[in-house]
Amino acid sequence: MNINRRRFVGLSAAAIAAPHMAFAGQSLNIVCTVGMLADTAKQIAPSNITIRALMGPGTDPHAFRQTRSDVVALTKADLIIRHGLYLEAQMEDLFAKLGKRKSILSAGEAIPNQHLLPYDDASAQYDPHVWMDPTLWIHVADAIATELSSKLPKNSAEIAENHARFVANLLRLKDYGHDILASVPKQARVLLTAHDAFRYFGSAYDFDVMGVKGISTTSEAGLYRIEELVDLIIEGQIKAVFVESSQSDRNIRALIEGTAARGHDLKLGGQLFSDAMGPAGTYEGTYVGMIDHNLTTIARALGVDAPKRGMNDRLNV
Amino acid sequence: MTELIGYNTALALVGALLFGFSSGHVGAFVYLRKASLLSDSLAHATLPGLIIGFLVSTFLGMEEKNSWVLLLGAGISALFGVVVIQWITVRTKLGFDTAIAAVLSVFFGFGIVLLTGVQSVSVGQQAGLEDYILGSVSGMLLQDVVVIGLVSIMCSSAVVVYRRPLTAFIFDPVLSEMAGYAQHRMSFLLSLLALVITIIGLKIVGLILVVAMLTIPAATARLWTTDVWSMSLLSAVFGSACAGIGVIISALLPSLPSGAVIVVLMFIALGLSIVVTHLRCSNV
Amino acid sequence: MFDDFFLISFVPILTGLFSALSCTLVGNILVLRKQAMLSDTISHVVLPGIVISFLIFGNLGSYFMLVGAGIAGLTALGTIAVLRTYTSMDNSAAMATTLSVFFAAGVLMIELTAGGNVHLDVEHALYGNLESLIWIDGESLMSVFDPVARQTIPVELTRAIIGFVVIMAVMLVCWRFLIISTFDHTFAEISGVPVGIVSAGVALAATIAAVISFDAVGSIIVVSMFVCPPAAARVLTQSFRDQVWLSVLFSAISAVLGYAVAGYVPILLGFETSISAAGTIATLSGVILVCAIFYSKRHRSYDFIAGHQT
Amino acid sequence: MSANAITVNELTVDYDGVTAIKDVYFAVRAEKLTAIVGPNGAGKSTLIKALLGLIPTRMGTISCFGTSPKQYRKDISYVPQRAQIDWEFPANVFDVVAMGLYGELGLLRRFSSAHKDRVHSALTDVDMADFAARQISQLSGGQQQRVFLARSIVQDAELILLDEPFGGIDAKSEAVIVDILRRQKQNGKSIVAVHHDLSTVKDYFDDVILLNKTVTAFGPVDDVFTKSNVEKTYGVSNLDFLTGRA
Repeated sequence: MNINRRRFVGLSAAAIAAPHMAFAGQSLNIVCTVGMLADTAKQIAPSNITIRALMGPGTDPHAFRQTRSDVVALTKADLIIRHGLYLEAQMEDLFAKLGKRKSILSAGEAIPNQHLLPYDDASAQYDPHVWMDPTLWIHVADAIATELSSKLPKNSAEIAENHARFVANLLRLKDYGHDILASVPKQARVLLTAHDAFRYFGSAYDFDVMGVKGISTTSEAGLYRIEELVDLIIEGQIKAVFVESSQSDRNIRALIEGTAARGHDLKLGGQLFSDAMGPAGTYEGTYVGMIDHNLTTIARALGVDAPKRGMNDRLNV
Repeated sequence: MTELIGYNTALALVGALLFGFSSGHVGAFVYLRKASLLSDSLAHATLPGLIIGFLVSTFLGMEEKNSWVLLLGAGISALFGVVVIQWITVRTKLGFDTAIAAVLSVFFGFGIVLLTGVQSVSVGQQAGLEDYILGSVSGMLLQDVVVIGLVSIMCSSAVVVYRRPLTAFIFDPVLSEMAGYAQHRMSFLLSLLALVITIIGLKIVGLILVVAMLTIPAATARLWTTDVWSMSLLSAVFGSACAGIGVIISALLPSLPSGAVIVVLMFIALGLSIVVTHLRCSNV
Repeated sequence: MFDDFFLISFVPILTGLFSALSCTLVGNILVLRKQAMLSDTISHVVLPGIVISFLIFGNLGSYFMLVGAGIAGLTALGTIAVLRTYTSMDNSAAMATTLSVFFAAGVLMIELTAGGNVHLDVEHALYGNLESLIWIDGESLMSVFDPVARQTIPVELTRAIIGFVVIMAVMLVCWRFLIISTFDHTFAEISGVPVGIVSAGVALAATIAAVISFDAVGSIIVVSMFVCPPAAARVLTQSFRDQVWLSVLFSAISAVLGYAVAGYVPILLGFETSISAAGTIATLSGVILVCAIFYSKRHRSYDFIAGHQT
Repeated sequence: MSANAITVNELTVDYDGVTAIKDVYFAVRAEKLTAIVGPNGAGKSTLIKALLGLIPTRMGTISCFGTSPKQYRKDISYVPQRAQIDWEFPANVFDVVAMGLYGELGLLRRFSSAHKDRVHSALTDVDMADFAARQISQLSGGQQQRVFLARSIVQDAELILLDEPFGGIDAKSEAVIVDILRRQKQNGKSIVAVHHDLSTVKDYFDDVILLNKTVTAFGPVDDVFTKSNVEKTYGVSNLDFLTGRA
């Protein structure tokens, strides 16, 4: 009885307080496009803020199709966090329209241009896959934290604290990567995947990154390219190649067969997360978990004795 | 031999030659039946089955995107498409073209509905699902070559065995009915052959190449001969030759995707055949 | 549930409606001419046009894409005509050849130029998304009369309406020529109908309707709206005029209801997110077609709609 | 009027790269029923297409009432082979006959009640008025042919060309159609029909053109449709039972 009464009082207090809090602007409805951003925002934002990701963790941003509920969420959002750099190509027009009324943070574009990799010399377009380098992701985290504290001045202390913790995590992740990959000799530092999503990883950890086919989803690899890669693998004595969660593994398996026919033992190094994170609710479904998984998988495939369950001992094996 | 052309090229070459042969062989009959776009329709009709296959394999706890489960789903879905096309053409006055266009758009649309359902529900690793069954010649694997080999033998022998009823059915359906080969059975057989070629081709060589291989060699062969049987053989040879040459060109020169090269080669062969046969005609 | 109607739903519903109607109008002719797959062919052949206009203009601006796609579509029509003249190809084979060759040419162009390094595919460059056509200044019906708010109406809606009006006008004017040259080609030619121009005009109208609709609402709706409503109407009536009216009705129902079902039904069923409006519209048009077929089987008499006379 | 409706001189036509008819010459008398008779592949359909001005000719001249077929087109009506028509087309009998007026109406002129009356009177001429609202696929072969005759009547053309008007039609319908054609002749029309059945040529037609790539003979049936001419045209010699009847 007593408890019930206390609960009743508490509920009434909450009911009275809730609209008040909204009025004070301390509630914020945040919508993020990709899972990586939503996870980052969740890590930084105060605990009472709801954050919604349009794309589920396992969804490839290139293939996403927005539906009405997504558009409704965007129009109702107080803050939209998108990646930018033409990652959400199918939503560019929509963002252009929303930009007139909504505050939109293009978090990926917060990274200074000199750190970005252009597609080629002539192109003004940059490779959007920046999340592959945790150091660059710090810029993204900074931008989100700044935006959040300007929207939620009363929570700025909590945000700053969360932000510092997240950045520390990113730095740990960066160091962890350097540590486990340090013992990989120069000539073995080759990352071969189905398409060019790992260039930022390459520049961060001094890897040669090679994709079987180009960026465009309509493009198709030629046989010349396959044979060229087979030669390269054998010359460089490369030990492992990788498949991506969002790409067909056929071309990669063709490389394994091609090198095997010439007596080279090329291993399938495992599956990397390129454009989408792991399943929701798992460690791999978070940004840190995704990168941890990639780093650990690459290191172990190249013969390093990295911890099986990764930096935080949380990877699924 | 492997030094000369490389293992991957050799595999792609064998696979392309085999696939070119059987698709050209079947394609001749599909062409005469005026059903060349059937393969395009069936390829699109695979989408709902593909996604249902993905959901089933996820819920059964199988390895996600197990490509053979997905392919099975895709096949069942396209088979249902064949049944619907048959139903529409037999039961209504709607033309074959209307039936295949309706199946293509409605199945694909329903597939998109499922896809948008899946993308937010987050049941698993659905990323890249659409790409998953779209192959390319250059990524040919040994198991692919084996599958193509089996399918080619199957389809080509079906064509050999049924060449007379198929010809009779295409030329004069009533005649074939009288001879004991029911029209709807022959029509279903031909659709089934096209279906098998399409599904396997989709997974191994990609959609566009399948459509081209079922059509262009047959059209080219038709220019050179008026006899159905020699036309189907000639079509098989054209398909095989273009596929083989295309693979070799794509292996020798950089930045040339094999599938696209093969299609363009076949088109060039068609163009040359048009010119040569017309010159020959006007000289007579 | 209906708040923000003008912001979110108003323009998509109208754009979907007018795109669907344009496609359906032309589709009536295509279905009778046994060219139903023309719309699908156009959806594949636009790739090289997009690549070339990207190479020339260096960006993915909507107008350049539209023009490039339109030109590719027309070139494809020419190719189909040439193939049909010089070979024994039927429509289906000529379309299959053209669509595969054009698409392959597009892929080759991407690979042989810088295009391979850009996210350049038809899906993103040309195909629109119905749900994204929000009207940021749309607050109420009054906004339609507010010149400032009107400026932010997505241009796709304007294009869809213009396309619809042009196609409807041309069809009304050419009605007799369309019927006669579709029904009896030789007779039409003798009667002085410019049959070549009429055929080219039909194909041109199909290309215009298809490209404008691709850009506004995506490729899925386009093919289904070309085919399903005319086909459903075709099995229900024996008069061409009734067929057109019925198909327009089916098309409108699919477009409006499809958008509503996609947007609201999953939410009402307790799911968090909606499903694709384009996919739902296509599915719904398929359902209408199947129902029409079953209905016509039950009611064997073909005269249930009073036969109009020309 | 005793002028010739059609005069053809040294006409050679290629079709699909093959010479279909060669050095053809003949004249068709006005206000007569003329049959074009010949074996399969003799070039009858090609000749009809050339007379309609639908295909280019390699050599020779065609004149219709003193002018070229293309210029004369408005006054020619054409009845196609039944097999060429998509009978499932969504049109009823009235619609099909009304199409005969489309050339005259052009795009914008109104379809007035006078036009409607003309369609009905043409339907009455062929005794099909009761079927005006019937879908064309629901007619018998003879009825379908009568609808197309009504279409050419409504056109009010001077010259009517028919491609196998009796193909796949029963004897009773055949008699009805011949009767319609004869009435048209009396109204001053000139009629040319591709015809297959040698046994009825003498009964139905005034004149005949015997064709097998070239013209073997042409003129009034009684003069021209002789055993020797027919045998020459068909290249066989046991046709007595056909021509010996009259």
